[in-house]
Amino acid sequence: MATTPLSTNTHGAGGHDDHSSHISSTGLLVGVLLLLMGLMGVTIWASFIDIPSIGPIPGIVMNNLVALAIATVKAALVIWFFMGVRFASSLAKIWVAAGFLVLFLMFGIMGDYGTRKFEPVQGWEVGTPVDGGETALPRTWPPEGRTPGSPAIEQNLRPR
Amino acid sequence: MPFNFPLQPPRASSFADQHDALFYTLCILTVLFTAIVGFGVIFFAIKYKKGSPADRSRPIYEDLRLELTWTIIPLIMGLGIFYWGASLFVTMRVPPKDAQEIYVIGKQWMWHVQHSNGVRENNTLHVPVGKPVKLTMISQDVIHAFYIPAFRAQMHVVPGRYTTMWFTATQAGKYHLFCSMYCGTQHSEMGGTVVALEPKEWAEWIANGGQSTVPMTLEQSGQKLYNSLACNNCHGVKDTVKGPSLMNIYNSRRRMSNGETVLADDAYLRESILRPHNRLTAGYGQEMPEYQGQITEEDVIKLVAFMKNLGMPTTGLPVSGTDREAAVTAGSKGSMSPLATNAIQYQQFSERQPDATATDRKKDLSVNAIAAQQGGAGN
Amino acid sequence: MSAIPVDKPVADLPNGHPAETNYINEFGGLKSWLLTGDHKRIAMLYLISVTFFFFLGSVAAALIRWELTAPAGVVMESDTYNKVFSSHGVLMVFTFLVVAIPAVFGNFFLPIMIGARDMAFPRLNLLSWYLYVGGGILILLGMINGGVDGGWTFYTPYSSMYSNSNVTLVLTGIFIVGFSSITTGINFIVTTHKMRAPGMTWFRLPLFVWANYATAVVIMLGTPVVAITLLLVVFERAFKLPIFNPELGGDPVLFQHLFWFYSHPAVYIMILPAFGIISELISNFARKRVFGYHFIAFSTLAIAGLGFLVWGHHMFISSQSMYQGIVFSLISFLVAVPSAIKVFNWTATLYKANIRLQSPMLYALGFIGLFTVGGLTGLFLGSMGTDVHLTATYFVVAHFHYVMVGGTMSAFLGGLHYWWPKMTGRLYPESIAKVNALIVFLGFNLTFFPQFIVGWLGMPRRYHYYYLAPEYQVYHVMSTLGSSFLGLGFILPAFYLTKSLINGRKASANPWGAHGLEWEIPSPPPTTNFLQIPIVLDEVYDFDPVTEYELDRAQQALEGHHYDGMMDQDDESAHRVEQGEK
Amino acid sequence: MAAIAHDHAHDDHGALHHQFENIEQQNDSYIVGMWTFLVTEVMFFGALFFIYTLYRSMYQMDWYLAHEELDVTLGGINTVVLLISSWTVAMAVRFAQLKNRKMVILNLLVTLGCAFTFLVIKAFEYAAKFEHHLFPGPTFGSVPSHLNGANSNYAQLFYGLYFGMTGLHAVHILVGVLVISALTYLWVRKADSVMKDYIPTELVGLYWHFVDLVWIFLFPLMYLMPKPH
Repeated sequence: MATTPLSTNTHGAGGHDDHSSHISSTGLLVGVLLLLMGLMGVTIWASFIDIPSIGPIPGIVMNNLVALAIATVKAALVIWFFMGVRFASSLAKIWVAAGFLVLFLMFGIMGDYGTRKFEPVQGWEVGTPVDGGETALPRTWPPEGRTPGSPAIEQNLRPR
Repeated sequence: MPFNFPLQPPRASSFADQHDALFYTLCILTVLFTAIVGFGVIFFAIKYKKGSPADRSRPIYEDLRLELTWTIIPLIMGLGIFYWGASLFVTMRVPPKDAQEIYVIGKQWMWHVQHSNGVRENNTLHVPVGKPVKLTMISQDVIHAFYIPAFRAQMHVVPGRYTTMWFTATQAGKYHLFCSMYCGTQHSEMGGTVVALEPKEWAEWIANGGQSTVPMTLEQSGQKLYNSLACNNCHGVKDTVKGPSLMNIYNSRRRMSNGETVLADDAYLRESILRPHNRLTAGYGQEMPEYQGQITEEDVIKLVAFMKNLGMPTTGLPVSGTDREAAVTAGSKGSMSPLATNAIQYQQFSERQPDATATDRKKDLSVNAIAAQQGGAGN
Repeated sequence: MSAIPVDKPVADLPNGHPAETNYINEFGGLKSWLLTGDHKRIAMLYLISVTFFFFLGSVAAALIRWELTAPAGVVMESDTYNKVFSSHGVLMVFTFLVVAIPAVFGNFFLPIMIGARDMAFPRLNLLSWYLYVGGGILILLGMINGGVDGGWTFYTPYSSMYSNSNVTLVLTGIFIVGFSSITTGINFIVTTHKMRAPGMTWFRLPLFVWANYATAVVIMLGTPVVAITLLLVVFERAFKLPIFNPELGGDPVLFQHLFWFYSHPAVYIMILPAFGIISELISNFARKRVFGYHFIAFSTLAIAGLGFLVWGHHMFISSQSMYQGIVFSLISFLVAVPSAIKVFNWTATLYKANIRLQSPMLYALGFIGLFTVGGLTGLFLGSMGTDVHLTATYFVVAHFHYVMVGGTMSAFLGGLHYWWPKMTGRLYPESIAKVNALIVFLGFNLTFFPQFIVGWLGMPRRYHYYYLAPEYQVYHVMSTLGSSFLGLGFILPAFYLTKSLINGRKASANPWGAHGLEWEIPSPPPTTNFLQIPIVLDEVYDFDPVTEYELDRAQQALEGHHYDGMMDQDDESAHRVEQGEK
Repeated sequence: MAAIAHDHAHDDHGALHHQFENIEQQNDSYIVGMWTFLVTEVMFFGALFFIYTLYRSMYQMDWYLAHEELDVTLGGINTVVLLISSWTVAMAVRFAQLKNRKMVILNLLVTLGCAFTFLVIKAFEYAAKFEHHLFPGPTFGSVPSHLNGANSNYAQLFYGLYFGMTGLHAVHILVGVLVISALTYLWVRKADSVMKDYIPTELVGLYWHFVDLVWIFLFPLMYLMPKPH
C-alpha cells in the first residue's frame, strides 16, 4: 500500500467554488430591484387587460400564462442575483433545478383531472364536459349575464 | 365450526376467468422467480461455504451481458403483464350500453341499493345472472369502497361525484359484499350479500321487491317527493317567471345564462337540484334554494328518475315492458322463491343491524347462523 | 487493487488513540448524552428510541393478531380495534420504518464509512433527534388521550371531517417527525457531498452510503409534500379551513394524490437503506466484491427517481382517471426492474465466493428470499386488472409486510448484529443469534403467507369482525400462531444483545474480518472517529476469494478445526494468526 | 485503506468546527445545506400551489369574484415592501463580504422594518376579512355583499387556501424576523461568528430571499386574477 504524504485542502472529491471572492456591485443590485419593481407593475397592468385568444389558447389562459411568466422571471432574477446562484457551486445549481423539476412532477397530478373528461362514464364534477369533446373547463360566463335583476352584484365588480 | 381451507374465491362474473388467468400467470411467475433466486442462494451458500474446496479462480465482478439479461427479461415480462392487466382494467371500466342500471349509496355504515323500479335493499344486492349490471355509486359521507370478491369487482364510492362499476354475474348464488375502504367504527360490518339470481327468479324477485307489498317505482317515489318539496310550484308544465318547465328536460340541450349549452344528463340534473346556482338556465336568477345537505342522495336519485320521465311517452324503465309485465304477473301469484325469502330475512336483519351495537350482535344467535349460512354459500 | 487484506487490529494502527477511550466512555453523565453532537451518540439515542416505538407498535400488532383469531372478535370493541390498528400503522411507519435504518445505522456509519469526523451539522443532527422524540411524544399523547383512527393513511374526508378521535394531535406529531427526517436528510446529503475523505471517490463509496444518499434525496423532495398535506388536514380540523371538503367542492381524491406523492417514495425511504445494509452484508460475508457494484449503485438512484412517478398505483380504483392509471401502471413495472437487478446481483455475488454463514449473513440471505416474494407480489398490485380485486385486501397487507418486515426489518436486524460489536464493543452469543435468524424467517412466513391467501379470497384489510365471512378464520389463526414466533424472534435479540452489554466479551476492531473504514478504527470508535483523516487508496469491498480461501485453509490447519462462528475471544488468536500468515 | 497522518488546521480559524478540515469545506457545506433546506421549502409550498392551481382551474369564475374582495393596493404595497427588504438583505450580505459592519446593521434594520410593515399590513387585511365573515367556518359568507356574487362554497375554498398560504407565508416571515433580529444582535455585539465570515449573513439572506420568492408568486395568484373572458 502506497502511502503518500498529503498536504491539506484536498479534502472531498467535490470541487470548491470560492464564494468569498464574488461580491455583487451595488449598481447591479439596485438595477435588479428596479427591474423587479417594474415587472410587478407590468403584472398588475396585465391582469387588468383582457388578452385576446391566440390560436387554440383561450384569452383567459393567456392572461394566466403571462402572469406566471412574469412571476417566473422575477423569481429567476431573485434566485440568480440576490441569492447568488450564479456564484454558487454547481451542486447548489443542481439542487435548485432538482427542486423545481420534482415540483413539476407533482403537477403531473393534473394528468388525472385533465383526462377525467375522457372517461367512458363521467362522474359528476364542475368541469363535466358538454357537447362531446368540448369541456366546460374553464367555466367561463360573463358575470353580467349571471343574475339579471340583481344590480348589487354588478356594482361590486371591479370597474375595468 | 370445522376449519375448511378455501383456496380461491368463487368465480361468478364474466371478469373472473380473465382475472384469474392473469392472477395465476403471475403466481407461476412468482414461484418461478422465487425458486430461481432461492435455489441460487441456497446452492451457492452450500457450494461456496467457507472452507469448501470449490473452484474460486477467476471470479467475476461485473458482466454487462448478464446485467442486460436480467434487466431486459424482467422488463419485457413486466411490459407484457402491464399490457394484459391494463387491457383487462379498461374492460372493467367501460360498461356496455345496454347495462341495467342500479344505484348504490354508501353511508356510515350501510349500503343502500335502489333498483330502477324503486325496489330498495340495504346491505344486499340482487342481480340477474347473464345480464350486465352497471352500478352508479355515490357516498353520503366518507369514502367507501364497494367490493364483491366473487365478481372481482371493486370501486371506491366517493362523496361528491358518481363512480361506476359494472359486471355480469355468471353463476347464481350468494356472495360476499364488503366495504373495503376504512370508514369508521363499523367499517367491518358494512357489508352483506350479493345474490345472483337466474333471470326468471330475478324477475320474480324484482317484481315483489323481495317483499309482500309492491313498492313504488323510483319514478313514483320521485313524483311524491317532487310534490312534497313543492317543486311543482315553480317548475310547471310551462316556463314561468319563477322557473323553467322541466317537461322533456332529460337529455335535452339547455341554454345557460352564460351562453353555453349543457346536456341535461343525470349529472346535470343532480347538480341543478343540489347546487342550482352553479349553472343557471338562461333568463333565470338565483331564486331556487340550494338543496345541498337538505335532501339525501337517495332522494336525488328518485327526483332525477322522475324528471327523466317527465313528459316522456314511455316509462323508460330498464326492464322491458313485457318482462316487467311478466314479472308483475309472476309476483301476483304470491309465490316466492326460497332465495327471495332468504333475501328478505337477510334484509330484515340488515335493517336491524345498523342500530345494534357490536356486542349485541355477537349475542344475537341469528347473526352467526346467517353468517354461517353465508359462509357456506360463499363457497 | 491490493490483493492483501489490510484490516489490522486497531492497536497497530497509528491512530494513537488510547484503546480504552471511546465515544461511550470519553464523557460521562446523562447531560453529555442529551447535549451531544456526536453522530455516534445520536445514533445510539435513536437506537433506543426507535426500539421503544417499535416495541409499542409490536404490542399493537400482537393485539390485532389476537383479536383476529375469532370472526366476531375476542376482547375489543370495534372502536378500540380501529384505534389499535391505526396506532400500529402510524407507529411502525412514521416512527420506526422511515427512521430506523437511516437514523441509527446511517447516522452511525455514514460519516465513518466516508472517512469523516462527524456529520456536517452535528447540532442539526441532535435537533433531528429531539424533533423525532417530540413528535413521537405528541403521537403517543394523541394515542393515549383518546386514540386515533383512520389508519396510517388518514384519507379525507374521514380524517378531516368524520373521525372523532385525536387525529389533530397525531398528525401534528407526524408533521414534526417529518421535519426530523428532513434535517437528517439534509445532513446526509451535505455530508456525502462535502465530507468524503481524500481518495473516497463516488465509486469507492460503500453501497450503504449510496443507499442512504438516495434515501436522503427522496426524503428531501418528498417529505415536505406530505408534511403540508397533513398540516392542511390539521388546519381543516382545527380552523375549518376547507381544502379537501367535498361538500364545498373540494376533492377528497386530491388528498390521496398528495399523500401518495410522498408516501410511495416513502416506501423507498424505508427499503433503500435496507438494500444498502444487504449489499454490505452479502459482500462482507461472501468475502467477495459485490457483483455489479455500478449497477447496484445506479439502480438505487433509478429507484429513487422513478419512485416519484408511480404514486398513482395506490389509486387505481379511487376514481382517478383510468388514463392516468395506465401511465402509473406502466411506470410501476419499470420501477420493478431496478429492484430485480439488485436481487440478481446479490445472488450472483455468492458465485465463487467464500461464504460465512454467520448470523448477519443469515438475515441477509433471508432478506433476499422474502424481498423477492414481496417484490413479485407487487406485480399483482401494479397490474391494474388484478389490482381491482386485490387492492385494499389482506393481499396488500401481506405484500407490504413482506417488503417492510421481511425486507426492512430483516435488514435492520442483520445490520444490528453486524455492527453491534462496532457500536458497543461487545460480542454477542453467535449460536443463539443464528437460531434467532431462523425463528424470524420461519415465524415471518407463517405469519404473512396465509394473509396472501386470505386476501386473495377477498378479506378486506382493516376489518375487525369477519363474521360475514367466517371461512377466513383458519388463515387468521395460522397467522396469529406465526406472529407469536415472530414476536419471540424480536424479543430474543433484545435480551441477548442487552446481556452482551453487561458480560459480553470485548470485540476486536474487526471481528468479522470485514472491509470498510468502520472496521479500521477501534470498537467502539473514539469520539472523533479518526485522529487523522484517512486517505483512501483501494477499492471498495476489496476481497479476493482465492486468497481468502487460502487464509481459511491455513487457519484451519493451525486450529485443527473448522470454525464457522463469530470470531470471538478464542478465534481472535486465529485472526492474528491469519494476519501473521501474510 | 489506510489511515495516514496529515495536518489539519484545527485551531487556525476560530469559527472552524471540529468535523471540518478547512474553512472552505465548512462554508461550502453550509451553503449547500441551506440550499437543500430551501428545496424542501419549495416542495412544501409547491404542494399548496398545486392545490391552488387545481381548484382555480375548476372554479375560475367564483374564485375571480371572490378574489375581488382582496385589496390590490395593500397587496401591491406589501410586494414593494418585500422586494425592498430582499434588496436590503442582498446589500447586507454585500457589506458583510466587505466587512462594513455599520452598513450591515443598517441594512438589516431596514429589512426588519420592512418585515414589520408587511406583517402590520397583513394584519389589517386579515382583520377586514374576519370582520366581513370571510374566514372559513359556519358563518362564512353571512355578509353576502362581500362575496361579490361568488358561490359561497367555492369562495370558502378560495379563502381556505388564501388563509392557508398567506398564513404559512406569514409564519415564515415571523421566523425570518426572529432570525434577522438574532443576526443583527450578533453584528451589534461584534460577535466573531458573524464578523469573521460572511456566511451566517449569507445563510439568513438566502432564507429571506426565499420568503420573498414565495410572495412573488402569491401576489399575482391571490390578488391579480384576470377576469375570465
